[in-house]
Amino acid sequence: MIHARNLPFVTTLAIFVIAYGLCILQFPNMLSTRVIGNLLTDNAFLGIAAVGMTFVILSGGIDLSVGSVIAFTSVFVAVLVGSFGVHPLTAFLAALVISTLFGCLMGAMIRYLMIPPFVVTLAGMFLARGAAYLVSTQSVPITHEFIDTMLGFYIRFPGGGRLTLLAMVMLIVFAVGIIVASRTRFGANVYAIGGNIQSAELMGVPVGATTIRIYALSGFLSGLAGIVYTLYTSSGYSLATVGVELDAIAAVVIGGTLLTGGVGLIAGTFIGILLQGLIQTYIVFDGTLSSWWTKIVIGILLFVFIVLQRTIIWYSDRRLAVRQLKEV
Amino acid sequence: MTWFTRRLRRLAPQLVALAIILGIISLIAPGFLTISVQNGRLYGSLIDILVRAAPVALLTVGMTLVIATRGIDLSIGAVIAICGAVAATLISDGYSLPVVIAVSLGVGIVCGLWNGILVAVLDIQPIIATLILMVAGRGIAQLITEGVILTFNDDTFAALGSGSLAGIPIPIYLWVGTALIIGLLMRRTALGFLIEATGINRRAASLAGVRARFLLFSAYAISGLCAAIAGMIVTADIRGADANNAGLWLELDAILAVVVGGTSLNGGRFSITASLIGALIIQSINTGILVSGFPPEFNLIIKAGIIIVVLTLQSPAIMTLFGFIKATRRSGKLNHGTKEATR
Amino acid sequence: AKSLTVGFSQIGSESGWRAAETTVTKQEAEKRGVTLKFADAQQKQENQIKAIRGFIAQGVDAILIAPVVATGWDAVLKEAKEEKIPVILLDREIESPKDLYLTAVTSDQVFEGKVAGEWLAKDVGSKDCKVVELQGTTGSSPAINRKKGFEEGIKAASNIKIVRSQTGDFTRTKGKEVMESFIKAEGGGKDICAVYAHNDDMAVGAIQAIKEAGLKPGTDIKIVSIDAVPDIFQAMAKGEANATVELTPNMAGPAFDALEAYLKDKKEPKKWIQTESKLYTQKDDPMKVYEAKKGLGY
Amino acid sequence: MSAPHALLEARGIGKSFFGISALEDVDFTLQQGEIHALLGENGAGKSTLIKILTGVYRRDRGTIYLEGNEVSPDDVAAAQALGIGTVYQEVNLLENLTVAENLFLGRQPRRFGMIDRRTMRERSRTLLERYGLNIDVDALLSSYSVAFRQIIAIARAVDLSGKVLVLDEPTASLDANEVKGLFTVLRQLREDGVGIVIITHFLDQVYEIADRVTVLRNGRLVGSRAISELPRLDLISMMLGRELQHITRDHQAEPETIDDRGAPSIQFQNYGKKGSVAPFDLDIRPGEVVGIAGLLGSGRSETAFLLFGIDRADSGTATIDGQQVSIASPEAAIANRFGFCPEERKTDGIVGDLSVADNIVLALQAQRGWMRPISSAQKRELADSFIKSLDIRPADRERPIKFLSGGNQQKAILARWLVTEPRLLILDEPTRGIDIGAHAEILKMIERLCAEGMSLVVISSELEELTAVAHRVIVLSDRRHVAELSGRQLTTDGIIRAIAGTGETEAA
Ligand SMILES: Nc1ncnc2c1ncn2[C@@H]1O[C@H](COP(=O)(O)OP(=O)(O)OP(=O)(O)O)[C@@H](O)[C@H]1O
Ligand SMILES: Nc1ncnc2c1ncn2[C@@H]1O[C@H](COP(=O)(O)OP(=O)(O)OP(=O)(O)O)[C@@H](O)[C@H]1O
Ligand SMILES: [Mg+2]
Ligand SMILES: [Mg+2]
Repeated sequence: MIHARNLPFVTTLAIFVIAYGLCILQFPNMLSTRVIGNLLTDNAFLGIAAVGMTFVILSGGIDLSVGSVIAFTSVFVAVLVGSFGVHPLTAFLAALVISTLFGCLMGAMIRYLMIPPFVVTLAGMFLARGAAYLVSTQSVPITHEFIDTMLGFYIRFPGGGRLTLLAMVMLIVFAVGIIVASRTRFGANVYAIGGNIQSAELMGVPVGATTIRIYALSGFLSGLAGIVYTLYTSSGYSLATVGVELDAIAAVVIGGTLLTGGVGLIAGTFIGILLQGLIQTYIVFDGTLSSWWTKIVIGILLFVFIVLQRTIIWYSDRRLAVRQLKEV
Repeated sequence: MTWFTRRLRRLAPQLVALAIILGIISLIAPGFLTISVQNGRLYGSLIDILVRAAPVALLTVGMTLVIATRGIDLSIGAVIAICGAVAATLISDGYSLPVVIAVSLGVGIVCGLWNGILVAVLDIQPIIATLILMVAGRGIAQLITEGVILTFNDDTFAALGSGSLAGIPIPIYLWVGTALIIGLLMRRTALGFLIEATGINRRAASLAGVRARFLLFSAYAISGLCAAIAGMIVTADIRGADANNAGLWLELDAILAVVVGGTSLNGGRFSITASLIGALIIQSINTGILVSGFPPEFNLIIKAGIIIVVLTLQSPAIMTLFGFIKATRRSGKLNHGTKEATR
Repeated sequence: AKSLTVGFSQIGSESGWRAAETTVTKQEAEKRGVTLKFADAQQKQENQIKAIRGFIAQGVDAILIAPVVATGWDAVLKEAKEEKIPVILLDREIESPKDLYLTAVTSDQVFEGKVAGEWLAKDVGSKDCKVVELQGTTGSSPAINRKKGFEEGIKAASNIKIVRSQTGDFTRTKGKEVMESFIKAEGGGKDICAVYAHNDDMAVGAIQAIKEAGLKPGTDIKIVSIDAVPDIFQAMAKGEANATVELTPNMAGPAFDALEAYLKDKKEPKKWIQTESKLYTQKDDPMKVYEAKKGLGY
Repeated sequence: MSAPHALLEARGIGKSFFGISALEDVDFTLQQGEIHALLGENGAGKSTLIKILTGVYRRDRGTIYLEGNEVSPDDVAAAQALGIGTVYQEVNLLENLTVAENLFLGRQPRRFGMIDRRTMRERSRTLLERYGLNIDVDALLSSYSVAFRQIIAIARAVDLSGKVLVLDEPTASLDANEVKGLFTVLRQLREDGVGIVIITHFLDQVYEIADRVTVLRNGRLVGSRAISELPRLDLISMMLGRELQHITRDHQAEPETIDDRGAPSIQFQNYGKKGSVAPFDLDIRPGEVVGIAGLLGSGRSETAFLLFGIDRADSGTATIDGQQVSIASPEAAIANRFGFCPEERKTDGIVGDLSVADNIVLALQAQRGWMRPISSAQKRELADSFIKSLDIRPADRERPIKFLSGGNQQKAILARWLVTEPRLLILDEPTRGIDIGAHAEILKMIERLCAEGMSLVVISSELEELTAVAHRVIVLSDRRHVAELSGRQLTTDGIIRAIAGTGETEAA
């Protein structure tokens, strides 16, 4: 029997499979391994950021700084490697440390100054973007043989598709994320805080430490997403990834996680990411939509998915309830 | 008198922050505080702030109500674009001003009601519900203008953005007037009280017979209405509808303004006046950056820095500390009677 | 022969000029019987990369890209090359090895700025001139290059000085707002001799701000900008703007020409097809230009 | 067997909120192997004291010793580490987690650093079996009623309290059987040497289980006595600072009076909802008090939800004064002059951030519509009069209601409905968490309201309370109305027999 808690996830998965099927009916080319490989590689940085976002949202918070932190990391790494000749690994490490500390700081403000996360991270969003401008306003290319090696590493599927290193990093992050959320005390504490912060505190959950860790994790993953983005584009650009946080939030919510916190699955976010990627791929394959119809169609599809999801969940909830009663 | 002191106390942190920010800017940019009359119209950076604050201030009014219901409205930037596009299209098609205004306002309200349906009836979480219109709305606006900046030549409509009446720019009348009307509507009727109750505990309010859905609808509709007025001002100001850029990311400024104004994002007690002061703070920062002459690379970091400082000083943690000090002092005063408190 | 299918990855629709480029590209494709697959990237490089990958997966015959930034294209272009799909860049160049694309059809953004600067230097002669600059979006390549070009253009004239420079995000609203504050900051605008705007939209905004401050744009304060969108010609006709440097929206025409030649007899085109950066002033019968440009979807 | 040190000792505890003192110079001593009742009126400071002892609030003054060593737990986790387990008054568990996750939050069994779900599940089952609870521990907590949750919370606290167990009104939602089960567990723990602090407003339970009582009044210590040397009346006057007049309805004396009240004015016929409550008939006469009794989960609250339009009935009709009406929403119910005090005060009752006065006038304002606001003068007057008549403390109408003690919140919600002058008031567990003084007040008020012609439906787990106030009691079992008792039948025993009787027939 499907557990009530997994219902949103199963629903989203079903919607995704059906939607993909419909796409293939219209464009048989979309079944190729190439499209699947692209789906994973192109959304790798978004996926990684979305894992962090899922933890934040599960705890009842939100992190608007994600896009800016990605941009900052990419510029920072690009300038270190491109202009100062630092080894990429060192630059990655430095970037991760900075983004993690940045997350820590936001977590501490949220916890100890009691400013709502929406606002703290909104200020963080301005700050990180502003810091990126200070590092460089121009786009900075990177060429380094180490990076070329990394990019050259991929597994080829039959049919021309490839599983790149970036996609692998994302899959690993998702796997680890799933385990952390469902199998560690930290994960349980995240759900607890998201369920009800007062109750969690009264049950002995270390709310302060957990909050800081959650935002540090999101900062870390944003940094990692930034690194992946840097590799993806072999450059850093301070205007990049504007509004990516909204894409991440949408993916998390489409994946069945409640913005009020406490309910949701990391795996759902994965499907959410794939669904969004699918929409974009479909629009590219269609190739007839004007700039404005693109926006409208994305909006409509978002709406349809969410309403579909709600309806299915509402309907099955009712059936579940009736069945339980009969059993009693 | 006690009412007045209570109000003042509620608004004090915002007023102080505004004063300090204006003070600092005037140190960097001399002449910032001077106001003169030119061409029969008040003129000066302070006036600029009041005029330029119009869109954010209007959005802030609606956003305050939406946030009071424990929601959030990300779509208002896009609604600005839609209503601006509608107004520009109608004006260039030669419709009369009242028709243009009425239709634009109507479109804004419809947008708000759409959000209201998603939130109140379909029970979609506000951020996501309004994200849908945020994404699609800009597309709709571009659909109306077909991607171009739709310009028009109608001086009466343009006056909504750049005209003045009795020496005072018209946008100031519009936002102050709207805020006054909506503020009175909230506080002279029971709407404000019921919205607060719904925002704090929707279930308990419903069980007490409060019609939560109606209230959610009205909050989002008012938000759409305010965005429509802002959209007309923005369009009239540049004599053209720029569907792609009008109101872009303005919703974030509006949210910041509400929070700087001290209304909790968790819904409940709200103050439109405080939010408006918040909007003025945000706009002062923006204008201050422009007149200060720093290179544009620094814009965001300055803005972020100031906002973080303001938020930190106003944060519940620091305010409790403040409040605690005040409370002990007040209890000391109580022994001497209340004379001093009213002074 | 079977008709060509070409994928076009456009940046977005952030300005009138961009919309015109899209319209013209679609018109050019239709004229030649080319099936155009259009993808709007909403200002995001990652979306452009996704679109290009999508085009490759669909097996298009060629790809047009209007790149949002100069860097970061190597990997995806290599993929296209492996699939033997020719790529043509529109309107901006990129920092990738030249063998990864067929050709680039662009204007020279630095040169545009330079033309504007040189015009101003000539126009003011030896008089002292304080210029205020309305920059494009911070960090965008036209903003950087047009700034650089303008500075080169006025380098020789020591009497011309940029006194204030702030971003107007390429939009009218911000152009107007920033200009208002420039006027306040520079003695009510009387000290300002000219405005240099990185695009026409900001210039139009600035013109309104100047008028509202009780000054005459075009006379009290000179206006020079770049793009040559229809609205600036209206202003020029009224004497409210002085000069604009054209950035043609027809990048696709030359691109399709080169592509067809290449596909027919493998003739490699030049690596850079430069479009003209024509200077228009009030003498060039602005109303006529306006009428000609009106229908292009600006 | 007196140990050299008391198990837990607090000296000179003081605490004030926003300059208003909640506790002043309170001493409290808990011995090993002792069940210690902490008593006092609503707002006396009981919950505050235990929150200080367990690290939720920071005290302003005073010292705490555990086994003779000074301790100062900074948060609940620290207190738990010291071996102090607590169930707070507002049952604090997480609805979004499963029962097992709730039981083991923060102390999950682990294997290789990962949570060991299977062990957790098994241990949860054994843990709950002790309380006779045989439920699906993998189901979300939200699918269980308050009573179940309370037991789960207790099980959790008992399991993690090595030395001290603190229970703040643990029996408020429990029925007699479960209370008995709980007490067995507590006695067992006492044998094992655990010190137990229990807060309750049920004096019977105090006499049944406690060894010692400590009484607080208005934030001050009144005294601490062994229960064996403290007669009931003395205890009551310690708590109230005065004597209590008791009331009980004498059923034998007035069997006819109800019928005198004339024809039923509110009738529900064949009223029910699939999956919620089986169709039932219910007639209510003016001035009548109808009690509803039943075991936990028997559908009492659900019946109330139906009557008040929170759940929509899918069969049957409602008739008022001969007119058929539709009660499809709370608004419709209120329009028909119904009122409803819900059982779950925190989520369904109070609007936390609003003041007491605002909470009191909320339903009236909703009823009048948004266009006719209640003036602030009128609000002040209404609030003050009810604060006075219900003795809500502190008597500060501007204080946010969330800062009131549980019992006082309950009174404010009651006031909310009384201002609307309803013709039918539905009370779901009206006296839960209310002190004995207020309890008597509320019962008296119920009397008075009926005398004025208002009808009441009272749901209560306290059978004495039902027999005391109700003219007629409906007994529910398995979501079905199975019996109706009135007149001479209306005794606690009668109700118990009715509940049990149907249980037997079901089993047969
Ligand atoms: N967080 C708080 N903020 C402000 N005042 C509070 C807070 N918690 C409790 N109080 C006040 O402290 C006093 C004692 O409250 P407490 O909850 O300890 O009472 P109690 O004895 O547990 O009552 P009850 O039997 O109703 O639960 C009350 O006057 C209450 O209003
Ligand atoms: N045996 C059971 N297993 C699981 N859930 C149950 C069981 N019994 C009851 N419940 C749940 O508990 C809730 C109790 O229903 P209801 O509130 O009507 O009971 P009640 O008689 O009012 O008892 P209470 O005193 O707890 O309010 C229902 O929502 C039901 O789903
Ligand atoms: Mg208590
Ligand atoms: Mg119940």
